[in-house]
Amino acid sequence: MDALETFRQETREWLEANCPPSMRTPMPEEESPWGGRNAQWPNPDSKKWLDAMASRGWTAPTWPMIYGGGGLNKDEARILQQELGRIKARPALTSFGIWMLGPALLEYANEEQKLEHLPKIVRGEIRWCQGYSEPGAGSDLAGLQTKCEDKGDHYLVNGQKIWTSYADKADWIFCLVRTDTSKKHDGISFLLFDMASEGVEARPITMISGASPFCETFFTDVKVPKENLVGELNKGWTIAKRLLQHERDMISGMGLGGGSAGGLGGLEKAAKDYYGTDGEGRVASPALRERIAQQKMDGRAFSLTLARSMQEAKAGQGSGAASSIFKYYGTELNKRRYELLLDVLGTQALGWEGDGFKQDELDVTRSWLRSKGNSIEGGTSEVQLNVVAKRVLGLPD
Amino acid sequence: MDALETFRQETREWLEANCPPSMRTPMPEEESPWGGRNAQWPNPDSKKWLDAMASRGWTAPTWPMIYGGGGLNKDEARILQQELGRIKARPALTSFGIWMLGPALLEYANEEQKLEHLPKIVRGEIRWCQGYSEPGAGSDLAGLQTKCEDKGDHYLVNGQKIWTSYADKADWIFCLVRTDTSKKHDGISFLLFDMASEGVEARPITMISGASPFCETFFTDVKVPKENLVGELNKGWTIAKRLLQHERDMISGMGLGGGSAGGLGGLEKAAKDYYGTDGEGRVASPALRERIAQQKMDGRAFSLTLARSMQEAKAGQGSGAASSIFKYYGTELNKRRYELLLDVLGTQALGWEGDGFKQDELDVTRSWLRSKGNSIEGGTSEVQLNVVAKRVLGLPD
Amino acid sequence: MALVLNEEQQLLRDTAMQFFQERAPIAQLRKLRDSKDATGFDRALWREMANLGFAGILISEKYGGTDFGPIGLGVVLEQAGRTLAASPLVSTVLLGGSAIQLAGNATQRQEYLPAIAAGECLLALALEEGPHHNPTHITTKAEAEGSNFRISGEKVFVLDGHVADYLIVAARTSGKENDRNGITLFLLDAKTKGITITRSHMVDSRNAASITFDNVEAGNAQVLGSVDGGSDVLDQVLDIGRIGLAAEMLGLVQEAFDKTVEYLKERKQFGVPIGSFQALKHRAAVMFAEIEICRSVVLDALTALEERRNDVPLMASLAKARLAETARLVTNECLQMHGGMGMTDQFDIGLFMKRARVAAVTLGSADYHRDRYASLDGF
Amino acid sequence: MALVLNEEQQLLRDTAMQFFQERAPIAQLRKLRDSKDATGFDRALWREMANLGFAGILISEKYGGTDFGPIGLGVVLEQAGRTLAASPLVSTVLLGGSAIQLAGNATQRQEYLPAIAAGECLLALALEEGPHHNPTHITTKAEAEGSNFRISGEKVFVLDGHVADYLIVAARTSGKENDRNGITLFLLDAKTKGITITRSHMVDSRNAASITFDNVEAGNAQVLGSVDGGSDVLDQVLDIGRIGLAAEMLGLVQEAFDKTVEYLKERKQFGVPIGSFQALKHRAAVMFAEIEICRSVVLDALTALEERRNDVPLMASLAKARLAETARLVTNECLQMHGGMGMTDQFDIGLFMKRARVAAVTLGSADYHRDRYASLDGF
Repeated sequence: MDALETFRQETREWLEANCPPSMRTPMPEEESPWGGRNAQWPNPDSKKWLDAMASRGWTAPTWPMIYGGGGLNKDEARILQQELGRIKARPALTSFGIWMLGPALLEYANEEQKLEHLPKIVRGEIRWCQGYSEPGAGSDLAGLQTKCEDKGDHYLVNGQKIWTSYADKADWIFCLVRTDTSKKHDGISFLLFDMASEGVEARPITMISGASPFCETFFTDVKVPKENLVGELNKGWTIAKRLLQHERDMISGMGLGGGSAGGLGGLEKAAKDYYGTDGEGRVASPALRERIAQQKMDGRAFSLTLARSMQEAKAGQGSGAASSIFKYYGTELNKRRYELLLDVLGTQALGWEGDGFKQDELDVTRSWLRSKGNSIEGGTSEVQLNVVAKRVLGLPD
Repeated sequence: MDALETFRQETREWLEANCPPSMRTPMPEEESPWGGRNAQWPNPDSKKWLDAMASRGWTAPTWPMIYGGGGLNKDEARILQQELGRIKARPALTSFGIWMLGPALLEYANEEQKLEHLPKIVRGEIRWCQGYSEPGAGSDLAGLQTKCEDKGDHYLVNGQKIWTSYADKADWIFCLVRTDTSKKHDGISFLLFDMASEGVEARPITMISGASPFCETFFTDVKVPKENLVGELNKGWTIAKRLLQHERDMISGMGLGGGSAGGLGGLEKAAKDYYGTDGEGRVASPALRERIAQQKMDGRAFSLTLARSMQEAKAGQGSGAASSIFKYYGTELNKRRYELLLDVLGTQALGWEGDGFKQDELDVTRSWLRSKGNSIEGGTSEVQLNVVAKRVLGLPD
Repeated sequence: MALVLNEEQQLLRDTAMQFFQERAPIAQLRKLRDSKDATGFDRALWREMANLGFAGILISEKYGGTDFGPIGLGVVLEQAGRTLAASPLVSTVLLGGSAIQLAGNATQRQEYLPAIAAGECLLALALEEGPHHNPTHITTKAEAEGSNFRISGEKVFVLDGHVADYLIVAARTSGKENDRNGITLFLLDAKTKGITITRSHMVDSRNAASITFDNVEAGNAQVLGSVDGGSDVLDQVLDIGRIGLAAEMLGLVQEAFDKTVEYLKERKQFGVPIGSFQALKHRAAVMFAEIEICRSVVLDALTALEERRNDVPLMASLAKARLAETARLVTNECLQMHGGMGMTDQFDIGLFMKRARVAAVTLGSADYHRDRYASLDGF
Repeated sequence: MALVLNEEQQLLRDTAMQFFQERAPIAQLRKLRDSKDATGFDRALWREMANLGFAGILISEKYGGTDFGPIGLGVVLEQAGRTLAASPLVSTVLLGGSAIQLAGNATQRQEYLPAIAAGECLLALALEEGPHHNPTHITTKAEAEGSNFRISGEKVFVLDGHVADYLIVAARTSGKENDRNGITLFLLDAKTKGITITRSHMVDSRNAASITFDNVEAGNAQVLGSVDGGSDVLDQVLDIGRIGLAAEMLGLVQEAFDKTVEYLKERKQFGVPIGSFQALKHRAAVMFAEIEICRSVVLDALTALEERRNDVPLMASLAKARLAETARLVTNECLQMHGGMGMTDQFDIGLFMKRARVAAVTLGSADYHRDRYASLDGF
């Protein structure tokens, strides 16, 4: 048996022994394992599962072991994923630290910073949030104004962020601050600090969907130790851009749910249920049926384009230009899908709460409202089109 | 009997006596009475009819009699229209002189110019064309470069026009020329000259529809008498704008053919003929049926908007802002209508000539191609949207 | 054809504009929503509206109404749409009141119309039985029992159903599930035994209810119009409702658009107002064109009602379909143009989008009305 | 799933690209059109294409083909689409050749396939009987008479029908007008007595013909496939045709778009390149996205054919519908962006629009294929 097979065997056995049965069921949103100082564990198994995985560094399988990671190579990591999938295991940790900050620290931080922060991320001890957007600078992210002054033995931060996801629940923030007002992109630095610092206040924002995942976050004379600067002073934009690309890729994937309608089955199943069928089993509304066909075609076409892009990258072919449309196309597709679902469900998609609506129906309503943000967050559709026009098509300014 | 009734009575009798029977039938395009020095009269009645009408000045019913016009007041002119309509009389004269140049001369020309040109327009003796657009200046009409130099006793014109309608058949041209290169709008003058002048050449342009109504027109050292300047030197833009508004209004009306499909009946009749009907008499293709309904609704809505605008103007109500959308909306609507007709007729809308296609079908094909120009000529859709954004919505530059 | 308002109508518009902006601004809708108000609108405000004559606008003076007519009502609804004002205008005036006007006998008219005009009687039309508008799909049964009827069935999306004093119920007295004939309208006290009303909370923070009828007894006197002949009445009533909703939606899209144009002028990005970006300019200009088109359609549909033209059904479907599509376009575009701020509950634009979607499906979606338009137009 | 080309396919693409650009540029189409060429394409060029292996691309080496397979063919068609090259690729290779490959008996294969591969035999599929694609609506009758058949009826829009050496005719041997069963394919010499061929001049300057069959005699040997079983063959043949046309349209939209982007950079208005206007930039970027999406669809549809996947019909309808819509969008937008010049025959963009519309309706419009997609997908 080769080494990989051995690894698979051992992994399988370990998972069998350490993944609690309740962690092999679909995860309700309130049981998301965000970790952190004030973590809630409505299901105690979640904590057990996190600790077990973290003990092997498998919450961050490919990070070096010296930073608490699993130290797996690509093949091993793939096997771990497959084995986790096989038993339908829940993620052990939901974490901006793992997805976003960690990779940036690995690339740009100094050794002390890595040793300080990465292990705590792996173990879910510290929950991170991202301080990028500001009220005055939406699409113009680099126009940010949060001031960071060098006070000799510390930095002093003053300003305001917005759209800080879960800032009210996070322990630390990775934050873009302005350290030079005379330049735009070259006056931005990448700073880490404790959300418990004096002068930090996070106020949740109620969204049109009724949820409050984002905050306005205010910094008033927040003192930050100088060792918390990542990378060079005024070179934070480089790190920020890397993180942004990552965020965009995640959002683009939303268009892929071409046919899904939550618990209601695919679009076409929902249409049959809510509109009925004609004598030949077709959706009874021809207009709706045509739009569903269009939507499903577009969804299929988009996922084929994602696949093509990956194959091209692998084969070293193509310009990679196709990837520039993903964020735009994926999010617009997702928004159209929800509009279509509204048409399919009729008045049942327009409830807010209480009697008369199934949970699946209420979920559609809230998700429809949420979907409107897709083409704004992570770079608006307008910004994406600007980028395509300029960088891909070479159209002049 | 009041004066108007008397006028109606007399008009009716005069028309009865002077409108030849063949002039009361639908007019084939080749019999269009353009007049001019080289007029063709495939039907000699056309000439008789023109001469009769011109003798009373009724080719330009409201122009003063001193310039050869009919000298009718508004009410009389309306009655003349009604009586012409009653007997389905053809127009006696098809003329850019009547529609475009005449009104401009009446407003801006000096007495000698009016006496010289207007009577010849009324009698159809001189056929005019319009020299506005230039190859280098499409939407940016005022960027025109055709040079007009003051040579003491004459002007010298050099340059090139494009989209000159029927320049190859016209006797004279009314032309925008640059008389001051240091200013843009205030360096343009409005000049009249004979197309038979030395140095004038008109080359017909073949369009995608196969027709050649437009020319490229070249001016090489064309000498123009100084008395042919209309209005003040460098003030031609004022005259041009007035004429352009008139042109736009004519083009906007194209969207009104909401349901018509030439000789094929309305869109819905054509759809029934070319697609068949289902058991309940509906157009057999539900997708097409829905689009036809959409198109008919939009057509109805647009004509209601034209009507509202007129009523508002009459009542002194409203801002008149609605009229700013007419050119844009009407032409886009017309283009959509022809695309829809293509869908309705299938392969029968895609013939070019010869066997296998009815004339009505071939007309649809050519008209579809022609319709594409609607949103370009007389101010592109993009220019129209710019204007709405700026002037109506007050959005900043 | 009157596509402009006369002086009286202009006066009414100005009154209504001032009234809704001062007495029923969007803040009021938020208050009702956030306090989880049991009624879902402000009863005191409704009395004020009645005092201004809005409740009796379609009712003749003989019955205490103001008889301003459909155009007058449209003018009021447009202004109500601008501030998203919640009121029983649709349930009680457009639908309930019209049904009694059109089909009620002398006794019924005398009993209900003055009370409606005075703002003292709320009505609801219990029609729909599924998630999509379908006025001939009636399975709620009214079985004759001597000179009485026994009604059983279930209705959904009954606007203002939980606060109505009286319900107008469409029930089947003969024919099959989807037959146009055989539907009878009953006018029932909402407190009649066997009626169970459950309030639904809609995304636009307005009211609707699910109502079950369990062997509910109704006498001959409670039949509105003729037995089996309900569809003829319904058709007219629904068209009034559709055109009224279109007028409300016109106000809604106009206000959402106006707010957005202001935002485009104020909000700066990259150092300039975002309204200076040509792509946004063109999209704004396209919206402007669509709204102007819609305004003409609504005015003509109201005029058709007022002049009792025979193309009322066609114009009702045109208006409802056209406004639904434009409201979708405009609210989506406006939300996007507001960027992140538009996604917050703090900004009003989301409220416009929510109301737009509910109004769009009420009494028939754009799909429904395009199909109906084609059928009415014979193709 | 192969959404990238392998080395062999890349080589073929480069060969094809060079060939069409040098030997069959758009100027050649103009020449054929303006000279009112009787054939409608260049026979010498077709032989050159055959020499390069294009004519035998779907034919196995055993019969003299190159057997590059569907992806190879798609690669060639895309390049042909870029220069609007007129050739019998659709009529003879996609449709006729495939039909004989799929349904022909040993004798028929031996007789026709090598000739096709050599560019010496032209075929046409006589299928349509009305203005809209409808492969089961067959009224042309083939009545059995002993062991022979007598064919009567009329066909329209037969691609290359006026120059084909042989016609494949779909005729009804049993069943009713719209039955899927009962259709039989016959392979007839175009010069057979009773066949009258009238050339149609299409807007894209390519060929089609109307063909009448008046008591045309056909023997058993001329049946292609089984009697009454033509639809099974047709389905496969038509899907090959649809996917091939989608590949051609991909080249067409890509080229029209590329030309337009160049124009946007060159053409100046108000002192700046029109490509600097944001509204045009966004519209160009949207087109770019649509074209990238289309490219993936075409590649996957070709792959489905190549790998004989069972979702070929679904992918054929997806590809045909998607490309038709995108071609309409792109050619309309490109024409508008070219302004007045785009309206002249001198510029090529109008030619792209004309070809786009004909290709869009050939073997089924977007409407047809959306409907088919939904049916195939079970809703």
